[in-house]
Amino acid sequence: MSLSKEDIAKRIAKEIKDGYYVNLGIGIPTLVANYIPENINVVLQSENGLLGMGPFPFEGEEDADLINAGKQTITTLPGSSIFDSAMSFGMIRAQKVDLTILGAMEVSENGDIANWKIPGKMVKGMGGAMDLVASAKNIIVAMQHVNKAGESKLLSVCTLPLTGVKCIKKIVTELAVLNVLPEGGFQLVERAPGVSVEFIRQSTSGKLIVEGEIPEMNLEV
Amino acid sequence: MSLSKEDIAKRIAKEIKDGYYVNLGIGIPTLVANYIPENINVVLQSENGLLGMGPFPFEGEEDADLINAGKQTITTLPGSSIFDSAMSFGMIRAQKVDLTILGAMEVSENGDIANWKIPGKMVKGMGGAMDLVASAKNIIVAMQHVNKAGESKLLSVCTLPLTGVKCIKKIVTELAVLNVLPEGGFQLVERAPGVSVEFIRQSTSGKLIVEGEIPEMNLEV
Amino acid sequence: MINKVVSGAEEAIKDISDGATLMLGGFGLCGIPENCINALVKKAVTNLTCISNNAGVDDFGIGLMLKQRQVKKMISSYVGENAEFERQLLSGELEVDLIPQGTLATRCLAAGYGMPAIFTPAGVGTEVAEGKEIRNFDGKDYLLEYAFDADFAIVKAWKGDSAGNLIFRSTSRNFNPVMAMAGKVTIAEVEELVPVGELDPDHIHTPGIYVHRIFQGKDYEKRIEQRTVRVKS
Amino acid sequence: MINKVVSGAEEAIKDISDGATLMLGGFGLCGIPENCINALVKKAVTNLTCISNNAGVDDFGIGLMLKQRQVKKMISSYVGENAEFERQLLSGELEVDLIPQGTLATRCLAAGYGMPAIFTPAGVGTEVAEGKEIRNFDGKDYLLEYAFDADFAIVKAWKGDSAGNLIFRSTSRNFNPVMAMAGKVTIAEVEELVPVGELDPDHIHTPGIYVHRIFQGKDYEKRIEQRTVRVKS
Repeated sequence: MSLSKEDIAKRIAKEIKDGYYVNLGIGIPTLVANYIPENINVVLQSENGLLGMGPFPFEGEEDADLINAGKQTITTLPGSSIFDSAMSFGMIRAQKVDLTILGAMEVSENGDIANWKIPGKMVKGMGGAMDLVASAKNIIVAMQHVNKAGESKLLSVCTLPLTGVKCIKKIVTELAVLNVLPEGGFQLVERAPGVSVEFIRQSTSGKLIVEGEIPEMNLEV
Repeated sequence: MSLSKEDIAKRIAKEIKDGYYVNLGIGIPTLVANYIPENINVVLQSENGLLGMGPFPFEGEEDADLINAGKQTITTLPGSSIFDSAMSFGMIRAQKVDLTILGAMEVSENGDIANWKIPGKMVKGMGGAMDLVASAKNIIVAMQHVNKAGESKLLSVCTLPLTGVKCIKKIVTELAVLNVLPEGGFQLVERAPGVSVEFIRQSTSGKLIVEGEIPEMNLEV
Repeated sequence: MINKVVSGAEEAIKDISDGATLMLGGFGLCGIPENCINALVKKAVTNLTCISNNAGVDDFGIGLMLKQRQVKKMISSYVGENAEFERQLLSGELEVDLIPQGTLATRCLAAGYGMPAIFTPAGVGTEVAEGKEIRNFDGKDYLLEYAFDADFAIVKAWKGDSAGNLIFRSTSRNFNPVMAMAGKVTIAEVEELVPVGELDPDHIHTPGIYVHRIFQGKDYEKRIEQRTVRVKS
Repeated sequence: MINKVVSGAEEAIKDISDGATLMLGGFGLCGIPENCINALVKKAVTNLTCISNNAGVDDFGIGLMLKQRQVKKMISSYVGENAEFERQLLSGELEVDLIPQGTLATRCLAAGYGMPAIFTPAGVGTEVAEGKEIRNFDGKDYLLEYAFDADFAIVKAWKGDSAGNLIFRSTSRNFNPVMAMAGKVTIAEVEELVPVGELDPDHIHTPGIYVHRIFQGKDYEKRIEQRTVRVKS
């Protein structure tokens, strides 16, 4: 049984360690915030200039001056800080952010990522994604294993214009958790409950590496 | 009669225009602040991170956290702002400071300046001088025309290690006001009261350009 | 102190003419210079190059200038929420230069700090790198990106004083301070203009030396783009 | 929030060992990390490379470390007020790299902002430029200067919270925020350590992400180097 978006977020949340500064992209990554264990201290960075992002405001308490990088109204937590866009990307470029979680249209077996442009379609822009993937020391991609046409999004080589090269370390999809190996290849680490290795193999266009028994994911928090 | 240090400062103060941001070096330049006309608005920048430097504090009101680039206790004026050293030199480099006034050991007729190092003597360092002369759009040097050995400090070519090249526009000494021409040469603009052109010529080792009648300085504020 | 106060948006933008390059602060609709944008719309100046992280929405922000076809070129990182923008882009009426958000911010910083160019890894190996100089430092590739050269920077602050000192509120800070440093002429509109001496020098985000004109804005709408809330439990 | 609090200077510097490269904040004796310097003197760690705008005076600040011959190399812009420093320099016991003050600050900024190198005109045509790459942009020459690579940055702030957020007071800010961003490990001592939530997020100069250890300092002397006053008239 493939994972829901919430389950993907839940599984990714397990990768977050105590003391991490984390940047969450738009979409599934945003959901990850809901599943960070309460017993660890994690600070969320929003690249429009905020450390210590809190939950959405209560109705009626929205502040137009306080938004996240997805332009959503949010809140700050005690200990948060505000800064300008140059410092925000300065700290990203200097690798002060421990983990970046973002979505993707395609990932290749050498860790390239494409997530900003589809030729022939309206291009909205890369926002901060190119800065994040070029600098982050640890990037996890949250995405669907196959697109709506049933084609694998884990490829030998990306077909779409790239966002960054050789930067993705880990991928969590509705079917599996995979490491992108430094020497190339998607190493299957965990299966979604009830999903077979064979099914993952069929859904993966790039080089899939399967060694030994592949456990099912544990989604317990 | 050659000018006192105070008179040199008084003459330089006349170069400061309404709306100027000004950086004053150590020594005679510091004295310039005392003679800025009261009817113009001028903001003093101190490169350790202050705009809107005020006078020395009253006795007993010194604040160890509030000093200028000469490490002297000072005060702020209403409207002043504090910033870090990177921004301070950022605004200097971006030519937001309208006028820099500093001392010199030597100036050459093409506008080179030497003011930080005497080979064989203890070298204290250039501080912010190299940044200031490399970036300022308008630099006035305040200095003695001849050194203690009686040698001219206005030379064809500097003999001391340089602080900056082709950057000095104007020099005010105890004897004269001189422009450094873009094509090279010290153009005599004004004489100190009672000082002859001939005496200035004898005291100037570099190319002196004298055209027409040279008026005496007016030191009235 | 030097007095930078002008009467309002119209006076502040009076010498912005056709073909000018403008920086406009804000992230989405947060912290945008509403008064100046409205004045630019009224002035109907055209052929503008606008450097701004986003392009507003159809009926607010830079979108108002787009609707009037005042913009020749946008330099932005993300231009998503604007149907008229899309129409002009697809029809070739509008030129768009999409650049990484951090590159956008750092090219402003470079201008404000007098650095002619900076190095960033953002875009290496992508089409953003095409035609650009690549340089390797310590085994990592970086692109050489140039400082922006904008005729005017137009920013919105929360508080400001007559000397041009600015304080921003919360995440409406975003690109405003770096653009304020980067314009040849910088225009600041503020929600509250105070006399000199009222702002704590330690709290000032943009020193007045970077600001050429300041005025108290009015009728701020401060529209919210994505109103997200949670329910009190 | 992540808790960065350590018990005091000794714990904060416990892993600084012989041969380390340190950044030390302050301008003259203003805003120097007094507690950490005293702890480094007590720990008697040697062979240090110190990046600091100045080198203290004979009996205060970095001068205390010089007196004990703990410093192998100073990277500074001005080292004027220190007789022992002069003796060690002239005798060849101490290596000194004098660099322009703005270059010093900007090489810190580069490290904190992940930029491997920056361009500055400071020093072009002087001995500072010897052996350095010169590049012309728009008719003006600039030197390529590299980001600093320091093992530790040690800074002094006025207030800080347990998450490592820092606020500086008046001109004691100086190099402290840029160095705080630039250390692989950043240690901050503060005059007042407060719980998270007490500092206004808009007033924070150094976000806690840049700070690894923070502690409340004690017995600050805050010595004045040049006491200049005027007489009440």
